[in-house]
Amino acid sequence: MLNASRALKAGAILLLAAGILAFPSLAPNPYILSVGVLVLNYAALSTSWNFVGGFTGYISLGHGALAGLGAYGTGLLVAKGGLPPFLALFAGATLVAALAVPIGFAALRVRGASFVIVSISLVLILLLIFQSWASVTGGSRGLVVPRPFDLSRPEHHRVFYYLFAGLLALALLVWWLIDRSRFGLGLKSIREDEDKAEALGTATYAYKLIVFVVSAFFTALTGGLYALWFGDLDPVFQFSILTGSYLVLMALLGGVRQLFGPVVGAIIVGTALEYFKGAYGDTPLHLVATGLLLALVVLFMPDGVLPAVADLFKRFDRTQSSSIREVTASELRDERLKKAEGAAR
Amino acid sequence: MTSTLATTDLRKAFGGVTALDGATVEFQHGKVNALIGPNGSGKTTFFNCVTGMIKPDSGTVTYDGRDITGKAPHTIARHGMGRTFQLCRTFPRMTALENVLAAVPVGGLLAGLRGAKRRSEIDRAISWLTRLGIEHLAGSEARDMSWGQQKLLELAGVLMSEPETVLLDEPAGGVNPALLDRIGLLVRELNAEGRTFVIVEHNMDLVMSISDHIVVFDRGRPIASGPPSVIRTDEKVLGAYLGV
Amino acid sequence: MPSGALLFQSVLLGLLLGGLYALLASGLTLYFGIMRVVMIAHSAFLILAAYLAWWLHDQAGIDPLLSMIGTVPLFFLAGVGLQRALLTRLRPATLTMMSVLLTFAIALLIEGLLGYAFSGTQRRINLGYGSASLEVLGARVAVVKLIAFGLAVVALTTLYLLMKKTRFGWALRATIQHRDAARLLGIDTDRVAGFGFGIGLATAAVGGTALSLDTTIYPSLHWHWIGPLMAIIVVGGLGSVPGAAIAALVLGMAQSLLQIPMGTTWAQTVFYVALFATLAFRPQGFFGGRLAQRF
Amino acid sequence: MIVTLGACSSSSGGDDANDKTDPITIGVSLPLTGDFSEPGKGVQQGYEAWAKIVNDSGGLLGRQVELKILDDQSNADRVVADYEQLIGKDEVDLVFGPFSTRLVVPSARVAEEYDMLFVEPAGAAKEVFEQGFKNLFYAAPAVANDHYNHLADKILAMPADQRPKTAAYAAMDDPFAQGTAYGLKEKLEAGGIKTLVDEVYPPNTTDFSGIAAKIADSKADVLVGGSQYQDGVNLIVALQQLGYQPKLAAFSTAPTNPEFASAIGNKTEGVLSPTGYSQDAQYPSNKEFVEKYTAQFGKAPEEDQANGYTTGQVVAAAVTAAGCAEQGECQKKLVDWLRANTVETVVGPLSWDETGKPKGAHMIQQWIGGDIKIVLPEDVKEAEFLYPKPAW
Repeated sequence: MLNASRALKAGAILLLAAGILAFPSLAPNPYILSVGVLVLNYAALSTSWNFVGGFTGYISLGHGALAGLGAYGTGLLVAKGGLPPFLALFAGATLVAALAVPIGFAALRVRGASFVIVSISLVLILLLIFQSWASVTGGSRGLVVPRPFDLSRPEHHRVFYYLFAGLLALALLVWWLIDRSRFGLGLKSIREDEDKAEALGTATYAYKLIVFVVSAFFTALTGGLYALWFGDLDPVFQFSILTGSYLVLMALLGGVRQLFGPVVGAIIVGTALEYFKGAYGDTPLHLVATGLLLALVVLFMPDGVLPAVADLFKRFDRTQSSSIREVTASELRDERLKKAEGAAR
Repeated sequence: MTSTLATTDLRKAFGGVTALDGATVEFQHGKVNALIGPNGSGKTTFFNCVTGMIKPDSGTVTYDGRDITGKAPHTIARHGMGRTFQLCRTFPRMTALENVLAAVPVGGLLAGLRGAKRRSEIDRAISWLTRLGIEHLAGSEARDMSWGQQKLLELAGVLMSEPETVLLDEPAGGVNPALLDRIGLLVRELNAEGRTFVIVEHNMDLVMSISDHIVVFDRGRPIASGPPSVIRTDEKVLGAYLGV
Repeated sequence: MPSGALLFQSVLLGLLLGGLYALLASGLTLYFGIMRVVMIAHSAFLILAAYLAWWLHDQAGIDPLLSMIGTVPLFFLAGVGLQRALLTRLRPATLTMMSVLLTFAIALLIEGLLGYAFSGTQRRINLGYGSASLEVLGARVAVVKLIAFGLAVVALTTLYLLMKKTRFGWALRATIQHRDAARLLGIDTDRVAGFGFGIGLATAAVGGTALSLDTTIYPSLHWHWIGPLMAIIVVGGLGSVPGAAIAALVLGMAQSLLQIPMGTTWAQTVFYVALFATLAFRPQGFFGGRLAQRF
Repeated sequence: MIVTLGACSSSSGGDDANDKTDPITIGVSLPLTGDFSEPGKGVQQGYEAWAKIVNDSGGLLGRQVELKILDDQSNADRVVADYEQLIGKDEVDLVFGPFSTRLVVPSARVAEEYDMLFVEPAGAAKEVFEQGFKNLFYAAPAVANDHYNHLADKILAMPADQRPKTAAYAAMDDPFAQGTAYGLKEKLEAGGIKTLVDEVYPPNTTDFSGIAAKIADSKADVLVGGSQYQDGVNLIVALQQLGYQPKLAAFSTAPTNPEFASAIGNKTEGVLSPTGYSQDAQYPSNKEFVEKYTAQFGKAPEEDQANGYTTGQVVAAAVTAAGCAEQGECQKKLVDWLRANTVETVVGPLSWDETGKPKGAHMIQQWIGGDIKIVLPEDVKEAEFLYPKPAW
């Protein structure tokens, strides 16, 4: 039984990989291919986000800013520092990872709420800085990143499509490695119950900080690659609060505890966004749609699509009926609390 | 009589409410210690101060002669003190096996990148689950387990980290009589193997039957201590409980 | 070196601005105190109220101040509804994170619907007294700013009296300090929490009206406000209303004064610098109580 | 959103470019929502008016023209995706530029990399012409930095005892708005007029009291605002609140807006603004434009509409001369022709240097007697230049 479900899973993954790799040859025109690049960019960003969100349960709305930093870091190193593009890409991402240490130091020292506040503030403050510090960043005039290759536009898209696919694969690999490691187990225990994890001897602060830096590195790497692909950076769009919220929506929709959750979410949301903007572009309704979808996911499907689908399969699979399910602990706890409340009245 | 965990003049106030009012306590090494007292007498706050979850306003906590006041909970845990929580806390969306494995101390960063499921550690984890009688649930997520099973799982996790001293916060809370007996037995067994216990508990039968040394709290400080036979007849204790 | 007149003018402007910040931050603090919820949509409601004031003025010529008769009760009800119908649905274990996402989603919804209804064009109420000003010791103070400040002071005072002098205020404070204990005292904490949210949103209605008097509004303006407000509540100590008010005045003043040497954009960064410094060196905030320690 | 104009109703154009009865499809992306939606819609009307006028008179090369307009929401990511879609997927025959300098550079790169001619109505900042684009042409008389040239000449020509001595500048952090103010600043500084205040504010600024306090405190003679619409109004109101009275006040864009007067309490007398277009200009095509535009939209065209229309005129001239309109080789012919020729438009004859920069300057308008009138240059003026400006 186990083998059958494992084979099913492996099949699905192979199908996904094959689909992603075959896409450029199937894309009917360069526009569709460019949408594909954008979706892969989202998938890589959202997977990078999931290092923090999925393992520790800390929701960051500021990853858009880290991607923007990566983009500007790479762009500035190429355009003003004269570094070769891909060296600049890694140098930029490393710088952002280094910067993530003090940010994480402030954001993660205390629990939950402060982290979210810092993550949103990060977007807002970086927008201010990159707009104002025009002598370095180009300000609102934008920054033009030279093309790394001299290619026609369709070829340019194709090359970057595979580069993004490679980056996504790398991020997924690292996520998978952490997922099955002892470090990953510690992170997940933080997500489940931080006090408890700490009482068991897990150095929660250090764990959170490390994984935040790893996440920042991959996010910046993706942002930098985007800069090399897109070519024009503008603070307003690089440091947009919306980018971060899209990433959260994608990861949450796909399922934050699943390796491929963010990828699936990115394919769904990324395609929908592109379609939505194409079809209803003359209204700000995509904000409404994003908001509604986010609210619905948070309220009714906080575990995401993939677990829901898995549950569906399980329901068909009669042999795996749950024999151990009595009253769950959380139900019992709620009952006790209610009793206490009743007694108090 | 060697002391292992001791506090001197521990104080903690929340806003205007004094939770600990100069608590000076000593627990005995290698024994089963119990901490009892009426509701709101500061037992849980005391527990939290000792394990580093809350920083006391003043006073000191020493363990094995070392000052651990205000240290981070994970540091204190690594000194050899493991604890359970009042309303049983497990990691709900992790399997029983993972719950126990999460208690294995990680050496360094590189060591942390090794696979979580190494044979030797799994064997040790399974043996703890077996000892607590829940090895058949190793692959189930904690949130699917019953209350009693979760209490046992939490204990298995704490034991996996090989603590010298185990602090139990209301181990009898919400547990049926059969399981209660098993927990009592287990505590005695583990104590016989050399572990020190500190137990906060309301169930007097359990406390009187398993503990060697009892500390009674009232209004944020100890009012009596001694073996069960002494505590049973102590005037002040009766007064505190009956509200005289 | 800036002239004395300019300094004095900036101090006055900072004070007026700080008053508005204080009112808005107190609402944000209230939510956090009651439910540990960081209410991202607070400033979106602020902009919504400003739009309603603008719309009523534009359509019916109603003075923005009168619009509060409608918006304040409406927002109070919306707040109660928001808390009872949505936030209580979230699992307590993940409440802090998920409520951020939920209120974030609400903010997006409001922004999108405002954009849909009124387009992204910047709007401004043309008041007869829009450019009138008073002279105070050589400095000039715009009448509209003075009215906005007055509104903030009245609202804050009302809030203070409500919290300190009424039975409801006592229940609210008890709920903020220790929810379980409040329940043991026989307080219906769910009801109190709902009302607390209502009051929080009502402050946004007042703030929005004050805002609409003197500035331009557009749908995405709320992001411009939420950052400084969040910084204020952290610096003030999460959950402390007086802390938030003091932090608001101090930071508002700092922003206004820093504009002289640094320019508008860089001056805004003072909020974030204060936020990071607070979290790095004094995470419990500067005026906060114990709530801040665990969050 | 897709706006389809024209008599023929082909679903998506360009499939069969050789068929001479097919309409010529023209792809455009415009900010119909977001920060730049107001001017974006103005340009849209200009394009639509152009398409209608062309089609009514028999089309281009005997083919009808059909506009395909997408909304980029004032967003650079979108604008690129839009042109990508228009050129790559919809295979339009020609493209027109979007609005706002911020959006022109990214979209011009798409056109460049697909080898499309790119005539644009709004990328006025000098940076646009420093990117090395070979297919780009700006369809207006002057770039932002040259907008105030006539005013600068006028001020510096004043007798020394009347000439203002100090100036304050406040510009939105936007390449166009800042370009106008800094173009004037450069020239005035060179002429010895001291800069007392130089403030740049982000586009989302709503509270101008701090900036206004600085300007009022400086008591500068000249006030220059590098503004779009609303920020200009806000700044003026904030300055009025502080009782500041400059001898000369110039704002880009804002004063030409129909709602400007009521927004600042009708205290407009003497406010200056550069403009690239006048409804009363005597160029031959302008008469037709104003007449037919007014008939179509019920009001006279403004500068944004004229810019859109001009873009159409420029492309039409090239298409007519080259005798073709499709992707591929043809685009090169169009570019080459524009590079070498002058086009008669509603804003006058236009010609370009090798970077696509037009060679001209803007007229200067001033509010006089409750109406905005051209005061500079002398040869086209409708009223006398008013100095010093009355109090507001």
